[in-house]
Amino acid sequence: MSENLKIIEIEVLRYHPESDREPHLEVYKVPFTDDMSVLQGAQYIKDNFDGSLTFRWSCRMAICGSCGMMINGIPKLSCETFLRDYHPNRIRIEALAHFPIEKDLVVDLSGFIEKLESIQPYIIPKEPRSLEQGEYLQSPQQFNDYIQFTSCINCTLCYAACPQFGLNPDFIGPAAIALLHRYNMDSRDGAAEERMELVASEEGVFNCSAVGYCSVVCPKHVDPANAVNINKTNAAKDYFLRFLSPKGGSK
Amino acid sequence: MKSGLKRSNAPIFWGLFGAGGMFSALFGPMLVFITGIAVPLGLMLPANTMSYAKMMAFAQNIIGKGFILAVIALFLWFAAHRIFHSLHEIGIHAGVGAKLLCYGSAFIATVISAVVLLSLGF
Amino acid sequence: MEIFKADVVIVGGGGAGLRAAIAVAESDPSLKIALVSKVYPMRSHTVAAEGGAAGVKKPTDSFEYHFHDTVGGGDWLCEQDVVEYFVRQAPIELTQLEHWGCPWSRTEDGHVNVRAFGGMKIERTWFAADKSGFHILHTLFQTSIKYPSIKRFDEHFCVDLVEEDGRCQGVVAIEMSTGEFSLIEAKSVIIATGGAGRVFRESTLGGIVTGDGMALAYRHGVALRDMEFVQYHPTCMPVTGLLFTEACRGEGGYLVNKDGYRYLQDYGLGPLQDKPKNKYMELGPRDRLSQAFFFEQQKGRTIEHPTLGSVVHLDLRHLGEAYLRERLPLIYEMAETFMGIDPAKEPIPVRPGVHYTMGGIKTDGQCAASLKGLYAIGECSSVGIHGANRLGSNSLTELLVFGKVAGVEAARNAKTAAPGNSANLLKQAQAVEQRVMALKTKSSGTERISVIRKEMAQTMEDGCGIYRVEKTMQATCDKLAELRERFKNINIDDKSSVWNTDWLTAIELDYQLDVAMAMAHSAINRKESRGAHQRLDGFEQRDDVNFLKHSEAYYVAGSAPRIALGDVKITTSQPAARVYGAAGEKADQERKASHV
Amino acid sequence: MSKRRPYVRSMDGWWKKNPYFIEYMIHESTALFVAAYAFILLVGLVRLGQGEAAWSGWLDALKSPLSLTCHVVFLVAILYHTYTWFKIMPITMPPIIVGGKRVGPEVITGSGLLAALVASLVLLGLVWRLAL
Ligand SMILES: Cc1cc2nc3c(=O)[nH]c(=O)nc-3n(C[C@H](O)[C@H](O)[C@H](O)COP(=O)(O)OP(=O)(O)OC[C@H]3O[C@@H](n4cnc5c(N)ncnc54)[C@H](O)[C@@H]3O)c2cc1C
Ligand code: SF4
Ligand code: F3S
Ligand code: FES
Repeated sequence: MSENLKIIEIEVLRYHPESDREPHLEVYKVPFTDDMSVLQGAQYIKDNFDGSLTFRWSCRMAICGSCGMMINGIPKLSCETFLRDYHPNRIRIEALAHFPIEKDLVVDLSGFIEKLESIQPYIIPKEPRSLEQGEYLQSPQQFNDYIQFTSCINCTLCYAACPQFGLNPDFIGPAAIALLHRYNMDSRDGAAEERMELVASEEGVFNCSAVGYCSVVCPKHVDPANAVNINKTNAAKDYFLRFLSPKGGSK
Repeated sequence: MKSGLKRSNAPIFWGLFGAGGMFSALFGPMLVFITGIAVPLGLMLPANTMSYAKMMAFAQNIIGKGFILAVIALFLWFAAHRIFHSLHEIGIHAGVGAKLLCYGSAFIATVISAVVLLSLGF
Repeated sequence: MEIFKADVVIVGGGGAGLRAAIAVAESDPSLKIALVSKVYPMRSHTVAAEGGAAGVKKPTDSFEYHFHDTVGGGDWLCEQDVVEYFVRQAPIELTQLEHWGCPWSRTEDGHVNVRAFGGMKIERTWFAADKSGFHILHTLFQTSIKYPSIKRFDEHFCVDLVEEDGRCQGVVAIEMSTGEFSLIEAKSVIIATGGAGRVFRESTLGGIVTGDGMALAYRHGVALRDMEFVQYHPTCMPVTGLLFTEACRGEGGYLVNKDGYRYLQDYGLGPLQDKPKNKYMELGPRDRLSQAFFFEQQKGRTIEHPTLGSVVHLDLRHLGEAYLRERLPLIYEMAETFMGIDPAKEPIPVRPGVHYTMGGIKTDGQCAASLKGLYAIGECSSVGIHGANRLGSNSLTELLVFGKVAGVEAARNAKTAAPGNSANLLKQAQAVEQRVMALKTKSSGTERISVIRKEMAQTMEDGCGIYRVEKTMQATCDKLAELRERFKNINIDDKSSVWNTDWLTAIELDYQLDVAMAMAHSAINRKESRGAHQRLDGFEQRDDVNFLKHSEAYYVAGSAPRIALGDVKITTSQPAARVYGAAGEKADQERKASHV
Repeated sequence: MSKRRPYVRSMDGWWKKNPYFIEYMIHESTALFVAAYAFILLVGLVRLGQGEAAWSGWLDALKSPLSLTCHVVFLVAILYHTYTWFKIMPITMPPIIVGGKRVGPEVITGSGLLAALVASLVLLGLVWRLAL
């Protein structure tokens, strides 16, 4: 560690439901080194100034998806955002937008989790296979069809980025639809039709107006906007096919 | 899977929106240039480009009818859909009213265009 | 207090806990399962595992090879019958995961691919790029959603077990969003709370890896086994301790000192190899590589970095950007974002960091602990496959193989065992609530949690590092005793109920101190060098006469743990010299010759 | 009794809070100009149906400075619509694989813009031919 520590001002949106009527900002002066992340800045505050500052974190390596915050108004993973990039200006951290604030930087994710659960995020085999038969084979192309959509870490930055979710919390939203698409595109899965009911529902893809910011903020290059919009086309096809053939399209 | 999901009827509007968006992106600028700038100013194009005779001929031709209807109706369906969404986005939740106003106008315009085009004969 | 009646409760939603939950659900859909986790399951630290999971795959490989690699890698402190079962089940479980959708990396012809890993004779590490743990965890979590009998208690913090007539009958947990307590009754309790490496300084481990489950079982009289064996991973990011996976070396990375010299050839891992060769050079086992770093540092041959301290270089440049982006995308990004280094152009500074706790809650081969109805799996457990040193990629497989075993066993037990007396259990739970609440409401001392935590980490690093001597280990034991006292005088800034992480951190610290004591006392008691436990004070050799034994630490309230020695199960592999590189190959041939 | 009291923030003025959203609103608002233009054409069509005099009146109105100004504005706005429409296109389309590699977003946007250029020239050419 170098001797001459620099100081950065961190402005934190604080909210304690038991004592605050509404959120308010507080400023802390935090000494930092160039390798310190915004998360470490928050930890510094908790360790040294106020143990009641509340936020989620774990892995510190941008993979567990816990530490998302609004950093100067942009949803980011605080563990891979560095204080040095903001110094000497003040940095403001707030709970992820569009979610209810539970306390300080912690938001209520229960709605998001319900959405994840609702999309049937598991393989419903097209052809059953026993363990003795070994693995399913997947060509490089079949693999490429879905692999991008498997890399979502459920950080919900895309929800904090999507105004349509902010306006309508029932919207299934980018990450959950990306995961749904991941299973639909997997050659081992055969349940795309079952999942269509949700895709095409009022909570489904047509809430999206192609703002596209979800994909801009996604730290894992999942491109959820793409998943959502491809499924609009799929849902529209399904909608019209319904009229053409009794079998085509779901219910 | 949640039960009691209601199927969205957005595909109809979304389809028209998409078609109109694409149509206006491809042809919009040039159309504006021709009808709103070049012809009135007599730039580039022959002076009689939009004369009554030529336009009647165009509007009586089946392809011409189709093109005119597509331009007016699709442009309006596209715009109606976006405007309706934008109203919602800036916090005007007029709900059914806004919906009726936006899509209703597009619908009426479509009907008027169709009626006029039909009345012009073939 | 909320009361929930389950048949099986699982504490921990990492790879091990989720696999167990699915196993219970599949073995009997009528059983009610409660899955308790202090973070949303997909945030569990399994998510951070990069390299992959071991299981025999190639036709040139065999269960015997995997067995010998594991037992030798563990310096013969493994339960060999358990290892035998483990290696046979490994490929089945990994295939099962494929059927559930895990995107294992594949060969051109569509089969699952395997890569080389340290201490493994044949390539047998199944991998999903360098996000293997991430994909395993998300696959398991998503698959678990299919089973309606699994009721999750996400962001619920488990604070104690309840027992009756010598049987474990449930757990007490705090709902983090409200601060309220619940009692979850169950006939079988599975602990799957992961490792305890956070008792050390910044390491490869996430903030949640605090040894909670170990401490819970320990306080209920269950032994913590082999706690002195703490794995240092040789290639960690300096300061933060973040991991650069062993796969970096499996894919062909070099380790070089300040002279650009591949120093591992001086430590019994040579001769030099150009291409990665199993069990040679960079593909030696982790303990050996971390130890080599220590000696390089002693000899002044490490690179002294102004801000990062002593480091060596992990050189990936010769692999080329395209290959690195395909095989090690996460590593590439991490080097770029966290260190501002382009690994295709510059070598990466690395040093050893704490990575894995080999020891844990002692169980038999069926994952049952000594307390009836209690099971333990995953990194918090010691089922006996890692011995004195875990081989990389064995532990992800362990989660699956023993997660399933524990699930099946817990289900079986739940169907036969009688439920506890609810009134009695509630009384216990209320006592737990009072005790845990008092920690918060009565706290008004002068000690800061963060200060005690830092001192604990520092003393563990000093006394229980890569090399150990009696004097510093004793100092660590004394320091931990002092911290235990000082802990009584902590202050918790936050006295509120909703999402009180200040309070939860204090509870974790309490657990950590217990676990740290078990580690330090087990270490000082082991007067030999074996695997990850290396001494420099006259006990440099392995001593099979006195110490081919497991250490077992027993909790003693208010004082140091009692350390006992337990037998090691040997079936077919007699302890031999643990050699790698050319010497290892020679030993292998001799062993084969003596078998025919 | 739970002490939770989740705080829901207002969405008011969300679109002013981030340059990305401001741009989004601007490109969404091009729809107003498309609508206005289509409305003018609709009036023209109705006038056409009413006979030659009505039609000429409409044509004359197009020559007014107000109309010309409006059309210049429409032109700019609709050009911007064209640009953003194709800019968004990559996220709305399934991946296109050519020669084993995924076609990049710039290529898709570029092709779209090229298509618009071609369409415009073809339209101009056709109008020219019809007018002769
Ligand atoms: C960076 C890194 C890379 C690794 N790479 C590899 C590799 O390539 N191959 C390999 O085989 N192994 C690897 N490992 C090791 C392996 O990943 C871990 O040993 C394994 O994932 C542990 O899994 P687990 O299920 O036991 O625990 P975890 O995944 O840590 O899960 C613990 C769970 O317990 C819960 N929990 C803990 N305490 C409580 C409490 N008090 N109340 C309620 N819930 C609680 C947590 O919420 C969490 O859900 C790696 C480890 C690290 C750190
Ligand atoms: S899609 Fe991207 S931004 Fe959204 S949750 Fe997943 S990783 Fe995060
Ligand atoms: S930001 Fe939202 S509106 Fe659609 S493209 Fe992304 S989901
Ligand atoms: S702490 Fe895990 S993603 Fe940031």
